[in-house]
Amino acid sequence: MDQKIGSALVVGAGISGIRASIDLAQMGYRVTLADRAPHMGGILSQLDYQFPTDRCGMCRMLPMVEGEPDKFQVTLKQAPSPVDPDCCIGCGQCSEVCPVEVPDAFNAGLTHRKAVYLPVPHNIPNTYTIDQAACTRCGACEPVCPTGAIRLSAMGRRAFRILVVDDESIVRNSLDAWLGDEEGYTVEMAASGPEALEKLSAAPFHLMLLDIKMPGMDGVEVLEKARVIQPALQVVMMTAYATVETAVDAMKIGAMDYLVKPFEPDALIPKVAAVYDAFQETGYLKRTVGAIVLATGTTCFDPSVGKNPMGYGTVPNVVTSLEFERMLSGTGPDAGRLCRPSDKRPVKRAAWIQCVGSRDLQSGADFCSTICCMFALKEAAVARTVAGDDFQATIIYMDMRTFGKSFERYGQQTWSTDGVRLERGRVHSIAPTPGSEDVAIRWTSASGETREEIFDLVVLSVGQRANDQTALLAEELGIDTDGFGFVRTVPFSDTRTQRVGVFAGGTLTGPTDIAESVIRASSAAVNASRTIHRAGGGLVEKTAVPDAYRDVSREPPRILVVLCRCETSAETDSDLDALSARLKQDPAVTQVVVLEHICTADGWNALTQTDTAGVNRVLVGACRTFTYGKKAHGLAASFGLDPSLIESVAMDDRQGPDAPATVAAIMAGISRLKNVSAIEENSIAVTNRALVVGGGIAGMSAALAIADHGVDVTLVEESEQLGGNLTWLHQTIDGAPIAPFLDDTIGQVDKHPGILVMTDSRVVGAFGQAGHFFSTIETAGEPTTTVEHGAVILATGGREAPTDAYAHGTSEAVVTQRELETRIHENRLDTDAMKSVVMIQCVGSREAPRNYCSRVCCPTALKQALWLKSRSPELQIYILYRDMMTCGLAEAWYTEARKQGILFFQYRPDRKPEVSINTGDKVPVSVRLHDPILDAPVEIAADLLVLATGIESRLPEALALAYGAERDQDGFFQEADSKWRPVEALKAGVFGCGIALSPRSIPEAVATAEAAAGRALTILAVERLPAARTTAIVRHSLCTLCLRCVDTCPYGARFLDDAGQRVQVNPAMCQGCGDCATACPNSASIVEGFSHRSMFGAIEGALVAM
Amino acid sequence: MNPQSVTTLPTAEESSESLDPIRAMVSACIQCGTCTGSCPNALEMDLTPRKMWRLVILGRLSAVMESKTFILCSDCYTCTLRCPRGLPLTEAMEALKGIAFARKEARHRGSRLFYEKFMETVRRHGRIREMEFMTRYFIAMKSPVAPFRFAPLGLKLMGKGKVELGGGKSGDTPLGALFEKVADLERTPAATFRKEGHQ
Amino acid sequence: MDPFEPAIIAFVCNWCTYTAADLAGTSRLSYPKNIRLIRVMCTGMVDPQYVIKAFLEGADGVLISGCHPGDCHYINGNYKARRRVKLLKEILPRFGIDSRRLRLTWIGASDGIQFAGIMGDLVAQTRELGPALPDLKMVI
Amino acid sequence: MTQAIHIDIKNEDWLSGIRSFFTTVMEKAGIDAILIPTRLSVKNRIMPTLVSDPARLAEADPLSPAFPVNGAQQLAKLTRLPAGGKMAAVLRPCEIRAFNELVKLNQGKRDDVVIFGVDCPGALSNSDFRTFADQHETPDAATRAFCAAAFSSDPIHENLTLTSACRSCDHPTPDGADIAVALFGTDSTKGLTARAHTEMGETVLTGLDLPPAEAVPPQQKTVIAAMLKQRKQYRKQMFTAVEDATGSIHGLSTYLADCVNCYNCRVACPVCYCTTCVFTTDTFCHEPFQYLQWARRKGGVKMPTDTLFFHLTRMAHISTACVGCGQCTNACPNDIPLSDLFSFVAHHTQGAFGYGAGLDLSQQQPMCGFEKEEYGEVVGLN
Repeated sequence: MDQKIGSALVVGAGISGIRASIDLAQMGYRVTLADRAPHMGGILSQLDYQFPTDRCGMCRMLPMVEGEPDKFQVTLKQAPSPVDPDCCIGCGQCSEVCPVEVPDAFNAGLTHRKAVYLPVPHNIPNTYTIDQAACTRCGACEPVCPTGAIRLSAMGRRAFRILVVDDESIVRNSLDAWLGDEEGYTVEMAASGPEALEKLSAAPFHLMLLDIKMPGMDGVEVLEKARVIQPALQVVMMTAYATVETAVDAMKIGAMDYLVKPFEPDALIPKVAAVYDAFQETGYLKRTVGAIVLATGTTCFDPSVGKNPMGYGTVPNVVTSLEFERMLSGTGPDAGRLCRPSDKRPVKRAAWIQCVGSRDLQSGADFCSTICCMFALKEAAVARTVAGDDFQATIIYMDMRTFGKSFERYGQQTWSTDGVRLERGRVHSIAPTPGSEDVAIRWTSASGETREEIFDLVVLSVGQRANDQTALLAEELGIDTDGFGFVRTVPFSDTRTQRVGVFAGGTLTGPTDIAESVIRASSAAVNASRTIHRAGGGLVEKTAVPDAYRDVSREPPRILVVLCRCETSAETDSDLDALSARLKQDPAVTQVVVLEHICTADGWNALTQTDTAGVNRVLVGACRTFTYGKKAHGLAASFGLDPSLIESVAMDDRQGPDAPATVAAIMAGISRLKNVSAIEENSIAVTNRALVVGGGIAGMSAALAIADHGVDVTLVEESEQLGGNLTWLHQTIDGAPIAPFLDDTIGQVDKHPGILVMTDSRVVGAFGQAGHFFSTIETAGEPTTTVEHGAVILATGGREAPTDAYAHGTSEAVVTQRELETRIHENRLDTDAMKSVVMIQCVGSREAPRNYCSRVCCPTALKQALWLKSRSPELQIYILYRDMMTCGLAEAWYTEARKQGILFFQYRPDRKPEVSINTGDKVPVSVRLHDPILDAPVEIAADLLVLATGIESRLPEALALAYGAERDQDGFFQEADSKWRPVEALKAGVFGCGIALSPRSIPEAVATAEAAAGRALTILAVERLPAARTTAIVRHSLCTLCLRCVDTCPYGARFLDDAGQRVQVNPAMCQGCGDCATACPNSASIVEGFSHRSMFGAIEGALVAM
Repeated sequence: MNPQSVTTLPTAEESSESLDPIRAMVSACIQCGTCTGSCPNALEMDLTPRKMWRLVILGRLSAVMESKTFILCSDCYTCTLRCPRGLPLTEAMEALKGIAFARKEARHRGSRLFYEKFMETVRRHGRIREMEFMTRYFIAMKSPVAPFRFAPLGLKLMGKGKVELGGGKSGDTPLGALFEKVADLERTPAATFRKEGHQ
Repeated sequence: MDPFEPAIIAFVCNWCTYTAADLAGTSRLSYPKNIRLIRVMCTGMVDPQYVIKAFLEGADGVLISGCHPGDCHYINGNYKARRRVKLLKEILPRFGIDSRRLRLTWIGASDGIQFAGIMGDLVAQTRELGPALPDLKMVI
Repeated sequence: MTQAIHIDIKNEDWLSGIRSFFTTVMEKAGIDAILIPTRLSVKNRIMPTLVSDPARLAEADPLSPAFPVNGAQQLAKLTRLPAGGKMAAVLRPCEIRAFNELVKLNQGKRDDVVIFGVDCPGALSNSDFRTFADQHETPDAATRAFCAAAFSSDPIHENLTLTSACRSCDHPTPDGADIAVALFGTDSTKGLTARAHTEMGETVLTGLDLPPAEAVPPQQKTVIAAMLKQRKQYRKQMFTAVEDATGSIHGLSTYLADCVNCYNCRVACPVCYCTTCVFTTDTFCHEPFQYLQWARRKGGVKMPTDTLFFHLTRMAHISTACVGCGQCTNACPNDIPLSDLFSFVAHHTQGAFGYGAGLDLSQQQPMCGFEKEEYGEVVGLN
């Protein structure tokens, strides 16, 4: 099948960039992922702990199909690296000899590293890289590298070869000094034309500096001849003033420029640099891409550059939250012990100061950075586990924004522990404490008194700032940024820029947390895919058939052991002989071969050319394993053996080859090889149709995103019309009317040939697995139908929670936010007749019965208040809140509302406002509350009381369970992982989006819908789902059908077949964790490669070696 | 009027609209308290700046006027510098003084007269003449004890040669014209604030 | 006589402790040579039989180490491993295999230093306990 | 609904009374077949028999001290899949507990079977029963003699050597049955009581049209309490003896020295439910090289190998489900007191997880679940 392969460029290899790349690659595109940093992972590689687990867990985002990066066709755009990652064995000898020490950005500058270093200490596989900005190119590392992986001399300016041709030695010598010694280029010299031509014939050059007036052959003649030898050679003529005309003539025949002698270095060097830059350019990869995903993220606010540095950089022991994160880390400056920087004393009292560089107009941030509240809570919680229970954390904050899914509960759990104290307040500045390295800070407490306290350490919760890269990128791509530098998107989308084909993921369009970044990344990816798809680039069929390997399934194991030798000595030789003899005791080991330096190119060649005719399994023992990436496949191809039949074990190069650890590793490897059989490629057929449950904006957006890829969609809606909550919403906070957007979306859905809409319909039953589900759908007044589909998206939405609090239901003057919206929408609100409106936030939210923040209520209250104010400027509006949750760019509306004279009163849940309804001629509602600022009562006579009751889920438990998904404790869709896999259920093929996940705004709902569609397309876009290499199987003859394996499988990958007689494994869902194998008492269930026999062999091997 | 007493909203207080320009200056306040924390005179104030701004926003003119908080503002601008909302707090303090003096608030009579007489001396001479200024102030205060309250400070300053006695050596440059122009402008205070653009 | 050098089998999960061990290696942190790492995908994959086998084959100590609670790559394998260790700690000590010879730890991917430290402590503790089955003359 | 009914007894003949009770059950409760210990037609030996003809109940003998196999395994075979008819089973308390464990393991189902339990004074080992049975003229006489001794005011008769499993059993009443027939402390002249423990039991009893039960005999409680006291004491002594004998691997090896790897213990074990034990699969089919390597390492290798490994693995696999029925000892050809050892281990493992094997169908097996926060003490180095 001749299908076009679409390709996409993803800029920024942080978490969002990686997510977007993986999504696009899994959909079958060729993806180029570019980043400035020498490693992937962005800021998250620096954060070891994430709430709610207070651990990392990033590995859970990795493709569920384990394995080989090249399968995803991700190509890195890479400036040539001076260290060959294929050769580097990570021994670190280069780093030991490197004389350059620079602050380590990875540890936020808290430690130092060498110029040749490991960018992320805990990467696997891990290879060194050279910081080219810091490297002095002294070359010390190059000779010590045991594998010749460092090619510094062939890099950069050294690789740029200049030929200086002049008959005057003084010119030659000074140019050699300027360009060679000072600037670091490789300079060669020729004293005459013929000598120059000889050199040009012998080796390539990039630039020739050519004198015109030379005895014998003159410059012009040299130029003519040189251009025949090396047509690409750039030539700069050097001329005396008298022969400028000749120089100009020379340019006509191909010289690029000339210099008039005598000249200063300042005249020459920029010209050479320009040629060098052009030369470097050609070294970059250039790709034509169908769409671009930008995910360049944000940077942390640097307090030292602000108007108010908060003591940062001047007062000891004031650190940023990112620095604190590194201080907590096991790979941080103090190896996971919490010590303060100045004197390394253990930290026992620390204060977090929130909103440093956020919500601060003085530092140009009329926005909330969104992440810092949770960040501080998490750091406080983790610090307590690192530093011990006597650690005292104080968080000084303005509003505690626990706005996201499960954030409120995490917050409550954290701040209710002893030792974590929350103080509402704001610290104005930080000064040193004379005679001490402690930090004293002063602030005004909520009750009004001035507090002064001394801490061991103060952490500044620094805000997010648009990346400096963003402005450049935006300008180049012709997209808009807002006043803060964030990329502007089209209305109702968080990821589409105004320019078609350019999408933004992650924090680029405004600060947000990990989960939302990941969602936006997936949304951007699916939108990029739509663009490419529309332009004719297709989703790709499975391209190459894997090489056919020898079938060895019926042969007894015959193992070739290849051992690598680093050094040649009599001792090593005798050790190797002893080891060989020992290994050969096992009749399965038919051959033991010793090779030199497998890590070098020669060694690798020798390995690939090893004769494997008489054997059917190969074990390679070397300093480092080759099980990662391309090398394993390379070996498989050259041996003609399935990769699972090739094992590679690490021999400790610091010990002799017969060291027990080495022998144990080899014996374990042999045991594994003896018991492994080539695994046939498992895959399951996919039904290329999606079922979307719920016809609100999320459901419709998901359906459109999928259908735009040529995959059919059945969209099931319970009510008689599409639209969900958007049917009663009037406009957004920025005044965009909702009806046209809704009508347009419904129109697209109706017209789309790939979408079948079923209104008045409900899913009444379902079963199946990723790739093939069956759902029974009941439609009012019609016979039930069964739909077969490969994935399901639950977009069942939510509704405004009902309430009877604050006299709701007893008076026309008490309404919910939705009722207010409806009155506005239906023109039933006489704003002129009213003098005052009170809004109460968090009615039944952030405490039982809805112990979560519904997120939309604060912006909604602002929206309504500003609308009312615009209608009737004299109207007094009072908003009673607990914490204003105006995260991200919504903060600006909060500022605007204050400016408009809307009054805000903070209340605590233990001191709620009191409401009474008046009769007769009185103003209908009286609201009494306590103003914490004045510490005094306030009485408001209100014509209208508006209650924000929050959102409750409409995801029926039975529906979730029918697809093997679960609901969280609040009734929302339980995602597989709150951060890394936010739109999918643990059970593969089941996705959630929109409010079904958690309360969210329209653009956020659309983003989740697109993200879910993108994730679903990774299943729906293929004909067969590939299975992971390591999966569990059932040996039916042994199986007793106790079903313990079915119960224990965390992925629901096991099921009893229709006849109830066999336990089956869905190989596409099985992740190979082996829990089933352990639950099974008689090894009827085993994981490929980890059978009991093989494990017993490994255990024996380990102990035999002792 | 006690700030702790019940605040009734919408405000029923008469003439609270004179606060409106100042309310507009500080309406974006989020009551974070940074101003209070950074104010060097806060300890002397009967109301913390934060409370006072809250009263301003709530339109409680009389409670504000009863406070001496704004009188005690020494125009150091620290709060303005530190305010995360970037509000012109020092100028708002000044504006409150203006209202208090315009209303001839009895509580602030001393401060008002001090300022008036100071400026009058400046108007007459184009500079400050300490002896004349203090004399005018004492007369205006109509308080027999006032001179004695200032005596220790006065003597101390005289000892350091900081007070010019008698007619003085330098010539006067009366500023009557300038003062008239300012008075003109001050008759339309709202316009002034808008022009300076503190929204 | 040489000091007793215990033989310790460590079952380490692929995602956390194995990575930490690798990190310890690349960070040039030394840990005792007595430890034999056996990589498993997940601690939930460690069958009680492996532990029994290890002791019967002559191990003086067994370590099972994986991801921290809540951080299991496979959602909950480490919780299940904890139950199995609890079970074994009820059985093996009844037959003279000291409870301290079977250890369960959580070592995350970036805890290279902790890994090296724990291995050191483990060997020291096991050395103090002496050989596990000194009277086991034959493989039985 | 009827909670309990009265079973009429004539001439103090419990056996006949019980036989006629089960005949009534078969006739009135729509039972197609009943699994009940029944005499073989060929010899005075008793085996669980699936009886469909009520006339055959004349040979049924649920009161005999014979305990040749654990009936739970047999009932599992009958209920694993729908049988196409309604069944009942008469089981000892330990058999019911074992069956409950099997139900949890999906090996049998309780939905389609009515389980009758009979108070159990204990049983004899197979060899003791053979001797005992052959001492009596008729099978009925043997059972009557046993009942007379076992249910006398002094329940442990000098001449009856019950198995150590039975003597240490602390759950002699069939609490897990649908319908339990009480014998302890019963006045043999007055008839017996069958009491329903489940809804299914009530339905069955209601349909029998039998007179309601009389008051609980006053001595029932004291008889059971006295018996339990005695058994707990025995149990304690037994555990101490095991602990002393097996406190080291050397001791355990000595205890198991006579084992010939016949695996009869696991075949007889009702909760060892695998159709093929892992020790008889390819996993333990070692290569010849392996044996040689073992021999090289230690100077010798005992064959068959993996004896200790087998028993320790069995402890890990099923000690939490062990109901202490004693069939392992009963099955051992070389008289290793395996049941003492397994009860001892089971006591500790079940205790550690707060689990009682077979007592509560709704309680999850310890190795089938987990809590996010538990057993912190097993984590870490200290």
